[in-house]
Amino acid sequence: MYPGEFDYHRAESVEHALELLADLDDAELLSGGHSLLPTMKTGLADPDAVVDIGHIDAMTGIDHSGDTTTIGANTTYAEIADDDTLWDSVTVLAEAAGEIGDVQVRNAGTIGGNIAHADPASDLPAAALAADATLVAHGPDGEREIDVDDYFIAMYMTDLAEDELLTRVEVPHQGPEVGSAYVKKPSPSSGYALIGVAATLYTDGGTVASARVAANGAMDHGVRLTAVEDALEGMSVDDVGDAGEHAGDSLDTSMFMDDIQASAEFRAQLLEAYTERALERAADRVGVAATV
Amino acid sequence: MAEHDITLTVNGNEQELTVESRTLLVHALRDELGYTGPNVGCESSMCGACTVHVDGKAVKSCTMLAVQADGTDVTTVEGLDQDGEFHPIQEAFQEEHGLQCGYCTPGMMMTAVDFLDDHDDPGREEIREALEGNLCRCTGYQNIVNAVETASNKMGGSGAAAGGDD
Amino acid sequence: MEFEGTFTIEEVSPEEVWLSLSDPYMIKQSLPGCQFLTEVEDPDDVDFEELREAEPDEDPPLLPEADPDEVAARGFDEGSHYAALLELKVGAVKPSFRTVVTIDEWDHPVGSASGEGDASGSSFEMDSGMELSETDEGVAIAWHAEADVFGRIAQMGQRVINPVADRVVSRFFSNIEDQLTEVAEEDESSGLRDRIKGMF
Amino acid sequence: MSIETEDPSEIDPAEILGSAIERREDPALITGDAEYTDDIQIPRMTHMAVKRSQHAHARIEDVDTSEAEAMDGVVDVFTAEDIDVPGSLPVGWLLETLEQVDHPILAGEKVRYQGDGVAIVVAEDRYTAQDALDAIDVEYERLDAVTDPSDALNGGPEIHDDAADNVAFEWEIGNADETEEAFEEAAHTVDLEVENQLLIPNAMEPRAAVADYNPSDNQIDLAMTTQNPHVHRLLMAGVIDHPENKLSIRAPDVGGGFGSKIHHYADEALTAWAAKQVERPVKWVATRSETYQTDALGRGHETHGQVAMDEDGNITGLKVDTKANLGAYLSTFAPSIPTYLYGTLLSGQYEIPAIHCEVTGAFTNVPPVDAYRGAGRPEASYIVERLVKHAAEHMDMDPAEFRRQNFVPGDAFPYETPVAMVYDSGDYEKTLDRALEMLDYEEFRERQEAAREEGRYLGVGFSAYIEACGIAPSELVGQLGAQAGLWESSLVRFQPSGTVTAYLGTSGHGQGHDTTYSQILASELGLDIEDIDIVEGDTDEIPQGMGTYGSRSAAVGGSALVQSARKVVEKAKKIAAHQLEASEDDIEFEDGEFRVAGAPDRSMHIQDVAGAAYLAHDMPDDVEPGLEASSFYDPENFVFPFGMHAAIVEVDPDTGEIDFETYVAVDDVGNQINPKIVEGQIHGGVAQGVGQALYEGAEYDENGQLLTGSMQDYTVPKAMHVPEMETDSTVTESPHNPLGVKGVGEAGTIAAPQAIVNAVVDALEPFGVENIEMPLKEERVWRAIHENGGDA
Repeated sequence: MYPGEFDYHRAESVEHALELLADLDDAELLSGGHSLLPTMKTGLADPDAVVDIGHIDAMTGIDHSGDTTTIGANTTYAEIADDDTLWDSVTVLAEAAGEIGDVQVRNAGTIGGNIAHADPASDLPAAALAADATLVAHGPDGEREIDVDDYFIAMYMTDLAEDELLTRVEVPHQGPEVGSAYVKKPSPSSGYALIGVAATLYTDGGTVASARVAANGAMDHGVRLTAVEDALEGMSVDDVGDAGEHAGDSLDTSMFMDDIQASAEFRAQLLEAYTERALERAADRVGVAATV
Repeated sequence: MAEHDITLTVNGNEQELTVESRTLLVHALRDELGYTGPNVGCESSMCGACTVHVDGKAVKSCTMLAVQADGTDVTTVEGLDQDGEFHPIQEAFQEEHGLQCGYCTPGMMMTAVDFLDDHDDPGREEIREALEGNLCRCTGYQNIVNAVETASNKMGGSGAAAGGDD
Repeated sequence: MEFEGTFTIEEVSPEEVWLSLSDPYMIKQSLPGCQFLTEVEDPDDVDFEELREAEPDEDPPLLPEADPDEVAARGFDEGSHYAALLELKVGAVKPSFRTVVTIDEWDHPVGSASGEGDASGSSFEMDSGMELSETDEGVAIAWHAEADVFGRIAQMGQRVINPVADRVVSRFFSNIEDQLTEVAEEDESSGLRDRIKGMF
Repeated sequence: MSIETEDPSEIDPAEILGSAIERREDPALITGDAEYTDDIQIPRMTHMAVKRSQHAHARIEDVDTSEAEAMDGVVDVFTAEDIDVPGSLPVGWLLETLEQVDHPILAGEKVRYQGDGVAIVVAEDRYTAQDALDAIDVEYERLDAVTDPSDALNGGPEIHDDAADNVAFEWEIGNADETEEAFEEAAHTVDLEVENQLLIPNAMEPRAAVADYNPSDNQIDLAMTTQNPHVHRLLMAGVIDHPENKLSIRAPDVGGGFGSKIHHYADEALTAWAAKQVERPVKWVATRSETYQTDALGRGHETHGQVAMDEDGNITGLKVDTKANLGAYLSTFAPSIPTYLYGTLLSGQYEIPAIHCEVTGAFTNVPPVDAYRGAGRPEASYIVERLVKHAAEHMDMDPAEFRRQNFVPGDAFPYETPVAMVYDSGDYEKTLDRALEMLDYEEFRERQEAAREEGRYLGVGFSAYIEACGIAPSELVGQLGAQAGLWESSLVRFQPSGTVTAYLGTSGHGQGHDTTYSQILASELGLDIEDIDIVEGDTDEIPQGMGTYGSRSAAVGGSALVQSARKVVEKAKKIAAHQLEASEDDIEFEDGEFRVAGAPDRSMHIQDVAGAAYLAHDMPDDVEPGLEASSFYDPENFVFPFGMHAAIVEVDPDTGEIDFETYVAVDDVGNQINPKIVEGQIHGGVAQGVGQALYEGAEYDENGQLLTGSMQDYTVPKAMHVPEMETDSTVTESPHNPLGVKGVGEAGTIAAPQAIVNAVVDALEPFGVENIEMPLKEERVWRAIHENGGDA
C-alpha cells in the first residue's frame, strides 16, 4: 500500500521546524521515517503535512565531552551501534541500538525518531531508562530537559508536547565499576522486542551499590523494574542473575502486553528469563570498559 | 497535491525528476527512472527486496520518500557491475547458486555489499544476522551465506574492519 | 475482544452515579476524544458533518452544578439512539470513529448499549453493559464490553488495540470518578444526594 | 560440504548431464536486467486496484462508487453489476460428492472471506487507484463467520446456499473393513490428534498482471505471474468469454510461486477484462497485504490418526480421519489436494497391510485453500511420521529401528500400497543408514542422556518421507477427477546455422529450468550449451503446456524434451545417412556426430545436418526439409522420491527456545541433472518446512479477520532462523522415464516439519510432552512443558 496525499516540508533548522509545526495543521515529524512511513503506508496514519527534520545538521552526531555523551536526535542507530567510544561509556545504549531492526533500518532510523515515537516494543526506551538519559526538547519557549523517568507515559505517548521537537539525548558515562547490557527476545516476524531488558549495575568492590533496570515489550511503555533494582542493592555481582525473579514484582501484570505474538503470561516468563540474562551480562562487563 | 523537483544521482548519473510528496524512492527509481532492479516485495519494510544504497549505505527504498532522498547518491543493483565486469558479489551469487527466482537478489546483494564494506572475513552466523532485513523464500539462505563468504574472499579484505558490535 | 472490570467510586450513592452515567454530556466529557454525543432519530441516516457543525461550543453544566431534574430529562432512555464522534490519537495514527449507539436497556441499576461505527477503512461493533451496586465505601460499577473490529485496524493495528482500549476505558472511569468526587463534595453542603435519591 | 559449481563452457557435452554447472539464468537476475511483471511499462498504461471486503462474511447491501468515479485520475470503476461475462472461476478437479459452488470474480450479493473483491478501480497511476478504493462506500450486513473446518461442519453459519452444513465433499480411500479388523486384532494401538495449520505461501514477488488489449483485432496480451500460462489461458478464455486464440499469456520472470501462482484467481482475469473495457493497457500488482488476504492458502487439516501394531511393533493398520479446510470457495485444484495428493501417500515408506482414510472438505470464511509447496503430501507425511514417532515411543523402541523394521523392503519394488499407489523404486534403509551416520546417532543418544543429567534437553527427530511427483498418467488422473491431462509438450527446433531452440510447456519461476533443460538437450544432441536456447512460459511461442508444479518439470517436461530431441536425432540420422551415402542402419550417433559404422572418418555433425536440412538441396526422398520435432509426453506413472531428514535440537525449558544443533537431509530424487540445483531445491524446501514447523501460520479472529496480515506478524523465516543443513543423496533411478529422474521441488518442505517436531517432542520426553501443535512457537513449547507440571 502507499501513503495518502500530504505536503512535504523540509526543515532547515530547529527553529524552522518549530515554525512549520506551529503553522501547519495535522503535521507529523519525519526523521529516519521508519516509524512514520510504514504506518502511513498501511493507511492508518494519514497526516496532512510531513515536516522532514532529518536534514538538520545541528541535530546530528555523537559528542563525548566531559562525563556525558550527547547524541543528536538525527543520529542513526548504525552510527550509535558503531561508535566504539559509546560501547565503553554507555554500553547499554550502543548495544540496544545494534539490536534494532536490521542493517537497513539501522542505517536510516534515528534515536530521536525512536524515542519520540515511543513504541513500547522498540529497544531504546528501556536502554534510555537504564542509561539514565536526559532528553532535550525544543519548543516555542525554548529548550527543556526531561528526565527519562518522567518521559515515557503510554503507548506512543510521551511527555513531549505537540509543538515540541526532541533534539538530542544526553547520557552520563558509566564509571569504571559500572557494567551495562541490553538483551532482547525479538518477535521472529517483526524483530520488535517481545521482551527487552536493559540493565546498568553500579558496583563497589564486587557488590552492587545501585542499579537501573528497565524493560521494553512488557507494558505499554518502557518501564523501570524497581523491584529488581531494590533486590540488587548489596548483592554480589556474581549473584545478580538471582534478582531476575523479581522482574514482574513492581509491575501491574494485568496490564502486560497481550497479543498474538505473545500472551501476557508468557511475557512475564520471558521478562524473568531475560532480566536474568541482562543482569548477568552487565555483571560480566563490570570493570571491563575501564581497562579498554 | 504537492510536487517537488528533485535531483538524484543514480549509479553515477545525475537525474532530475518531479515527484509527489508521497512518492516512495522505490517508485521514483522504478516507475520514473526505469531502474527496475530494486523490487517491491512488501509494504511493511520487512522484506528488503527494494534495498539500494543511499550515500553508500544500504536502505530500504520503500521506506524513504523520493523527496527525502533529494540530492543524494543512489546505487541500485544496476550500478554494481563496472565496465562490463561483475562485482565480486555478483560473481559469488552466480558461482554459489545464491539465488533461485532472483526477486530478492538485488536487495540481498546490496545489503551484502554494504556489510562486506565494513566486515572482513565474517563468520556464517554474522552473515545470517546481517541479512536479517532481506527475506528469501527460495534458497533457504544456505547458498546465499556461501555466496557472501565467497564474495568476502574475492574482495580479499578490501573493507576495513569496523568496531562496534563487540 | 472482551473487556470487563469493576470500578469503585467512594462516597457517592448509586443514584448519583446512575444519574451521571445517564447524562450524555457527562459521557461526552469523560470519554477521551469524544467530539459530540447527540441523540438522533434514525440510526441509519446520520450526517456526522452536520452534527459536528451543530454541536454548541459549550456544553451545559454537569452535576453537581446542573439541576438534577434537567440532567434526568436529558438522560438516556431505553431504545434511543445516539451518534458520537470519537477522535483518538495513537502516535501518528488519528482515527476518527463515527459511531451510532443504541441504548438497549436503561433501568437503574442496569444499563446496556450497543453500537457500531467506522474509521480509517475499518469498522467495529460493540456491546456493553454495566450494573451498579452499593458497597460499604460507595458504589461499584461492574462493566463489560465486547468489541469486534474489522478491516484495516484489525489487520494492521492489532497489537495496539488492546492497550489503547484499556487506556480509553481507564481514562473514562477516572474522569467519571473525578466528576463524581465533585458531586460527593457538593453533597456535604447542599443535600443534592437526597434530591437525587428522591427522583428514583 | 556444499557442492562446487563448474563453468558450463568448460564442460564437454558428454559430461554435462549430472554436472553442477552455474545457472544460465543468473546474469539477468543479478544485474537487474530481469523483467518481472511489475517492471513492464506500456505507453498509456493504467493501474487497477481491487476494493476488498473488510468482512469475512457479509451480505452486500450497496456499493457506492460515485465519489471514486468523480476523482481526478480515475478512469473507471466497476462492480459485479458491470461484469458482462460468465465471470465465474472454474474448478479443475472434480470429485463424485463435490458440491460445486459459484465463485464470481467480483462479489455481488455476498462476500465470503476478508479480501473477497467487491469493486475495481482503473486509474492513471497506482497511488490514485488506491486513493479511489478508500472513496468507495460499501454497505454490508455482517454475518457470523467461521474459520475452523470442524466448527464449520458442526453447525457453522451457512456459507453457500448449495452446500449443506458447509460440506464441500466427503471422500475416502483404502479398505475400511480390513482396517477395522486390523485394529480389532491389534496388540497395541496409538492415536494422535494433529493440526496442519494454514500457511500463506509468500512468494517474494506478489501476484501481478499487465494486460494490453487491441480492439482492432480483439487481441489481449496478458503478462502475468503464472506457473502455467497455457492452463491459465484455457480457463481465463471461459471466465472472460474471450476466444482462446485471441488471448496470449506470457510469464515474464516470475519471482517464486510455491503453488500460489498455479491457481486461477479473480484479479488477473479482471485485469484482462478491464483492459478490454477501458481499451488501454491495465496493470495490477498485489500489495503484500493483498497477497496475505487473497493468495490461496496451503494445508489447513485437522486430523485424527491411529496406528495398530502387533506385539512386536509391526504396523498392521492405519486409520486417518481428516477435516480439510477449503476456504470460502473451491480454488482451481483444491479438491485434489486433501484427497488424491494426500490419502494416497498415507502408507509412507512403510509396509502397512490395511489403511483407511476419510476426508471431509469444509467451506469456511478464509481465502480459498489450494496447492502450496508439497500440496497434500506434507500433510500425509506429517501425520504418518508423527504417528510412527508416537508408536515407537509407545513400544519403547528406538524410533530409527522401529522405522527400519516397518519399511517396505528394498526387494519389494514395484510396491503396491493399500491406498492405490505403486511405488516405482526405492531403498529406504540406505537413506536411513546414511542419515544415522551423518548424525553420529549412537554417540548422540549418549550425549542426550548426559545432557539430561545436567538439565539440558536435546532431542532427535526423524522424517522418513515419500512423495509422489509428476502426477500422471492423463488417463488415470482423468478417472480420478482431473479436468485436464497431465502430459507435457516440447518442441526442439534447429536453426539452419546449427543453433537450437527448445520450447517447453512447463514454466519455471526460480527452479533453473533454463540450465537443467540445456543440460539435457546438450547431452542428448551432443551440443555446446551455448548453442542452446530454452523458451518457456509464453502461449504465443509454445504450442501447449501444463506448467510447473508438483515437482513435475524434470520428470515430465524433461522427458518430453528427451522425446523431441530423440525424434530430431532420428530425422537427422536419415539426412546424415543420405549425405554420407550410407545406409541409415549403419549410422551411429554419439556426441553430436553421425558416423558411418566402421568408417570413422565418414562423419557429419548434427549442426551440419541441420544446415543441410534447411538448405534442402539434397534430401532423402521421404524426408521433408527442416529439422525440428515436437512431442507430448504422457508418463506411465508417478515417480516417488524419498529420503530421510533428521534434526537435532536443544530446547530451553525456561523460554521454550529451540536451537538447531544439526539438520541432516538425505534425499533420493533419482538421477540428478544438476546436483547444485537439486541441493538448492532441498535447501529452500527445508527452509519452508522449518517455517511451518516453527514460525508460520495464518491466524484469524472469531470473525475471520486475518491477524497475521503482514510480514510484521506472519513470520517468513529469516536467514538466522534457518539451520545450516548437511545434505547428501542416494540415487535410485526411476524406471518410468528416460532420464531416471524423480523430482525434488517439494521434497524438503514435505520432509522437514515432522523431523523438527519429532525432535522437540523427543527433547521434551522427560517432561511427558507427547505433542505440540505447529508452529512450535516458543510460547507453545513453554506451555507444553508447563502444563505437564514443568518437571523433568
